[in-house]
Amino acid sequence: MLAATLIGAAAAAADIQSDERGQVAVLPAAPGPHWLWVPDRVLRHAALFDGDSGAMIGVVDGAFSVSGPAPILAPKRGEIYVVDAVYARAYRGERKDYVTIYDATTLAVRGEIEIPPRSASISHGCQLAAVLDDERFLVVFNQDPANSVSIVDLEARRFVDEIMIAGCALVYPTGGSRFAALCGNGTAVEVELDATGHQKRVARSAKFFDVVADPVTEKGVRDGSRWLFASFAGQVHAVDFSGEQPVAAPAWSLFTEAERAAGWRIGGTQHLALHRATHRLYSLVHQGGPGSHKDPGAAVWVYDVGQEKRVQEIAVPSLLPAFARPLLELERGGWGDWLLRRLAPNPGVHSIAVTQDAAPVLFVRHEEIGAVGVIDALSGALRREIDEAGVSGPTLIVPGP
Amino acid sequence: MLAATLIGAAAAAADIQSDERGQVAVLPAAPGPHWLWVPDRVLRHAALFDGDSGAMIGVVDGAFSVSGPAPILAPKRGEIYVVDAVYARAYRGERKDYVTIYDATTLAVRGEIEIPPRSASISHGCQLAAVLDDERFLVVFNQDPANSVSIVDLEARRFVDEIMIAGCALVYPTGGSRFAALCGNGTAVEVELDATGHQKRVARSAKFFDVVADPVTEKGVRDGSRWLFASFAGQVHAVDFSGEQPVAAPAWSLFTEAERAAGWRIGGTQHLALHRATHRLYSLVHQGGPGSHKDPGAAVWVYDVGQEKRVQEIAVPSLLPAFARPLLELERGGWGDWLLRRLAPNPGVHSIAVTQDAAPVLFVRHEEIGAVGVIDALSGALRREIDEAGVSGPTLIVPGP
Amino acid sequence: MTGLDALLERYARRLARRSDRRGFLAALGAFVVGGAALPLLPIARGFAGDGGAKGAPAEVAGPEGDPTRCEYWRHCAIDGFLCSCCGGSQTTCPPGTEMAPLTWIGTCRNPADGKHYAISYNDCCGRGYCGRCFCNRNEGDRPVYHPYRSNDINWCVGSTSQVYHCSTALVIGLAEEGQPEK
Amino acid sequence: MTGLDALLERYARRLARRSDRRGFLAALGAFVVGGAALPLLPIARGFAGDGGAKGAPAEVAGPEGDPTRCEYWRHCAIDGFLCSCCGGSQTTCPPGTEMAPLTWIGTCRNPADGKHYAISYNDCCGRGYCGRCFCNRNEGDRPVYHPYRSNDINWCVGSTSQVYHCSTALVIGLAEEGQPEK
Repeated sequence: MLAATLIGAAAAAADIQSDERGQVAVLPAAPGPHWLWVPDRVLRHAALFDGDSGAMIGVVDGAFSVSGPAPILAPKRGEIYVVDAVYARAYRGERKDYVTIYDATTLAVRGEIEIPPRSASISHGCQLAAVLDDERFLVVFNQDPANSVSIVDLEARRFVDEIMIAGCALVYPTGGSRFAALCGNGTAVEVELDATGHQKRVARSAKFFDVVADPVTEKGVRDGSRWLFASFAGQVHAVDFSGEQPVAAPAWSLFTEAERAAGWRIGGTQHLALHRATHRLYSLVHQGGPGSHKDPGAAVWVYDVGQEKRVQEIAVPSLLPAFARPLLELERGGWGDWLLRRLAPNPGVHSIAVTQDAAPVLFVRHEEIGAVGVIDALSGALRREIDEAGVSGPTLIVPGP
Repeated sequence: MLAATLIGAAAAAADIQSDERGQVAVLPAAPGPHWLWVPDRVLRHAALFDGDSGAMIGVVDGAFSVSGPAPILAPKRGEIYVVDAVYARAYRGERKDYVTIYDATTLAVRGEIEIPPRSASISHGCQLAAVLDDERFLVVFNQDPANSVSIVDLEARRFVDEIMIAGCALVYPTGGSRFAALCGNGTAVEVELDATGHQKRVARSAKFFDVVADPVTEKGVRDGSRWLFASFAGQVHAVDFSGEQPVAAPAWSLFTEAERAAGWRIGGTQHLALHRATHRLYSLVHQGGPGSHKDPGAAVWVYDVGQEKRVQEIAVPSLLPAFARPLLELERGGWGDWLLRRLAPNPGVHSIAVTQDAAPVLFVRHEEIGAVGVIDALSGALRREIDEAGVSGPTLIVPGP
Repeated sequence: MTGLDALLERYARRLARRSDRRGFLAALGAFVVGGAALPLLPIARGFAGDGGAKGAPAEVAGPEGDPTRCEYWRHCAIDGFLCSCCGGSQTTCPPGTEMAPLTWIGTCRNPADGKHYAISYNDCCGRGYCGRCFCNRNEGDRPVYHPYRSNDINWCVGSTSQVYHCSTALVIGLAEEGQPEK
Repeated sequence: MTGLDALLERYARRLARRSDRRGFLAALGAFVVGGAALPLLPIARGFAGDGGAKGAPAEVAGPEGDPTRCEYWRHCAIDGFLCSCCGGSQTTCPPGTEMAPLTWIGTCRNPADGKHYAISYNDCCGRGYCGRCFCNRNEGDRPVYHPYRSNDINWCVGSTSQVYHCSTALVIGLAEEGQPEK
């Protein structure tokens, strides 16, 4: 029953053309300007795409989170970190939490660091962990359900300390070995670590928003020592962390009274993005009622942060054609694609992200549509769609500083 | 910032209507006549449905298999077994294989039994493990890639022995403490265990099929001490395991020469089903070319096994409307549903299963359409469709003897 | 527009209404069953000491009275798979799962009597995603720094296993008013 | 029939052609790279001793020459996600994965030169499902009791981790004839 005799497929040894076996691809040493991680809560991985080619170029896994794993790059270390957890029997048994260390070029696992088994699992996936600017410490937000953070020393590759941040949540790096959190009493708190990763200093801002009347969302964007947050009603609160205490600037509005009266409001998951060099703030907006603050939008309004005024409106195209194309086996640009583009309605997107280069692109994603749109962040023109980008997930992560 | 004062939602304590907390459902002691497990390789669980109501009534998990977990009922023990495996870090690290023991009524985990870390992962999911008729031993097919089986003592809840079955594959219970396997040389081998679960006797049939010219598929159906297998070309081979050695009866054909010439052939994944009381053999068929032996079909041809002739043809309806209905949020029986039923083409199904009661139903499933059809197995009439039945998976498992 | 075009548009509209595949339920308060890991908010005090089971309020016909539908009146702040579609009910976890001891409370108006009820959205935990009848409505939802009003948090956080399966919607009493923020 | 109806029918036809979401590749033989856990079949003997890399055969234009397409000529017996869509190529595993040392060999006809080539469908292992460009073609596939011709087997079985990510399609030489069973 030897296959070769049965099938008559013996090789002509003198005339062989053959491929090398065992080859494994590696990534360039530095991220491309338009790279994008797309975390997936169902496939339990984050896929890395190149927005220029539309190609998937790598993947890291993460089994635990209900938002999908969020890869965090430390450029100087050449490493990528993913906070993850396992149960001894997949869904039950002892829980163990750990940080997986990936080589940023080979994506091979370099090691892991065990952390307390209470890393937070939050469906929006934003700001659950961060590498501080020092690239020495990784801070992981915990919820059991009390709020705390785990401090991980990336140099020593070990867990250092757990710091309670009662009433406050998430991790916003603010410079050096410092990070902030947003608090349920309408303030922000900042924690500074000492050289060993223990708490050195805590400072709290004055109350700058009302958690019931008009709370800010957790999905802030960073501009150096400042973080910008938007409230449900579209008030922009900029909090400066450069001094001894966090200080919030007077809020300004994304919407005019007329726009607000017409139902315009922020919405989605990762609904803000900032291009730092041009001070352009991208805000995903829609028209809707109360309780629609997580609804997707089909418009991105662009603001000049310094002037605090709108400078552009970008229409987000429907991702349904890109979603349906592989299901229907349609050629991109073919008649079926053309037809779909004409007929498909536009469900909008939940999340946006912008790259920081001089020719930035704006990525857009709907949580339940496995496609990502790549838009010229300056002109607003659609550059391409990435299809088969996953099953479900909330965030878009642009690697790099 | 107490919620109650802020939202003004204090309860009127004198006038409370409230639901009891902490309630958890349990299943009846015995399976319903039309119950069905639907394993899912993406959601990594098997969902239990009642074909009469269409309701999902329970779930068991399984993280490892590329076919989704296959729950195996031992009725007298009141237990359900799932062969599973975990890696220490979800996708990497040490692998550990085990059998999870579920209570058949509460679906709570009663315990687990560790087994050698080489249980087979095979995408069709058929006959990878079985409880023998004695309800004492569970037999698990291994591949590392050498073929063997692990014997598990369900009474003592421990792994007993590993038996090599070189050249043979899968597990077909044949009565008592015996099971068979199909072999690459066109034979079947039978293994009998002694009272402690070790190999007592091995017997091999004569060669009864040609593995290259016309192999039988692995997806046989059991009729007491006999197993019926169908070949790619539609030859039915019945192998009797009641004697000292397995004996294959002369093969008979599912197709006439004219039908064969017209391209009719078997196809799909779990493409055979048997209603034992009426000796009706259900065979999923389609018209196709070479290499189409895994293609889905939209017809089930029904045979009288004793007479070796076809007695009925059942047209399998398209599952696309049931698949699309929840996506489109259409009411069952509404105008949109009506329209879908008129317009939707029929991609066929990969798998079939039949219940063993006096009013049997035939379940049908397409591997990539999250819907299950429930057909009257005698009249061939569609009784109902179960929608949102999962994401992807090959098998349909009717619990019970 | 052909019939199928209309269907596709319905799909798009449905997607547009759903903002979160896996998150959790909007909250107006929180309580602990059989423990005091967290302070009991006033709204829960009337119910913490007993097992409940004093009878559920009246239901209406149609989707607003059907616990397997997202439109069900109790689901006004739910975010997850409906246990009624997973082997449980709006008040019962599916076999083999554990009802979360920590939860959060919303306020929904029952169209049958026009009254507002306090709803406890207990998750059922210890099995993977149910995967059926996903439903997300965000009335009264707040960011995670206000945890007991945030439906993005995995509220299996207090259970034996933090693996989320589906969500229930228990009535725990009458509320004097509905959601304040309109 | 409207345009969208035609699209829906195309979807149905495509589903009808695909029989297996996750299985593995059709096989005509098997070999071990750098080991002898299994007997080397004659077809592999010419290649077992060296690393290959003698140049790939010519390719054609269109889908039959595009490694990101199921129609690519080397994919005549593949069953899985195409590594060309996952960060690798038809001959290279994506970053961080491991090319399976055990594999199985199919025979596919290259339309560029009309010759039949022996194709080794090495899986890439150690990460979960890639999830892109699923492709299943079963020319020469056999049941699992004939393992080295069975594309249902998880051929990461010989790797460090048996978790399957995607599949490659390496040319390992000319075959004298095509598939025998037509």
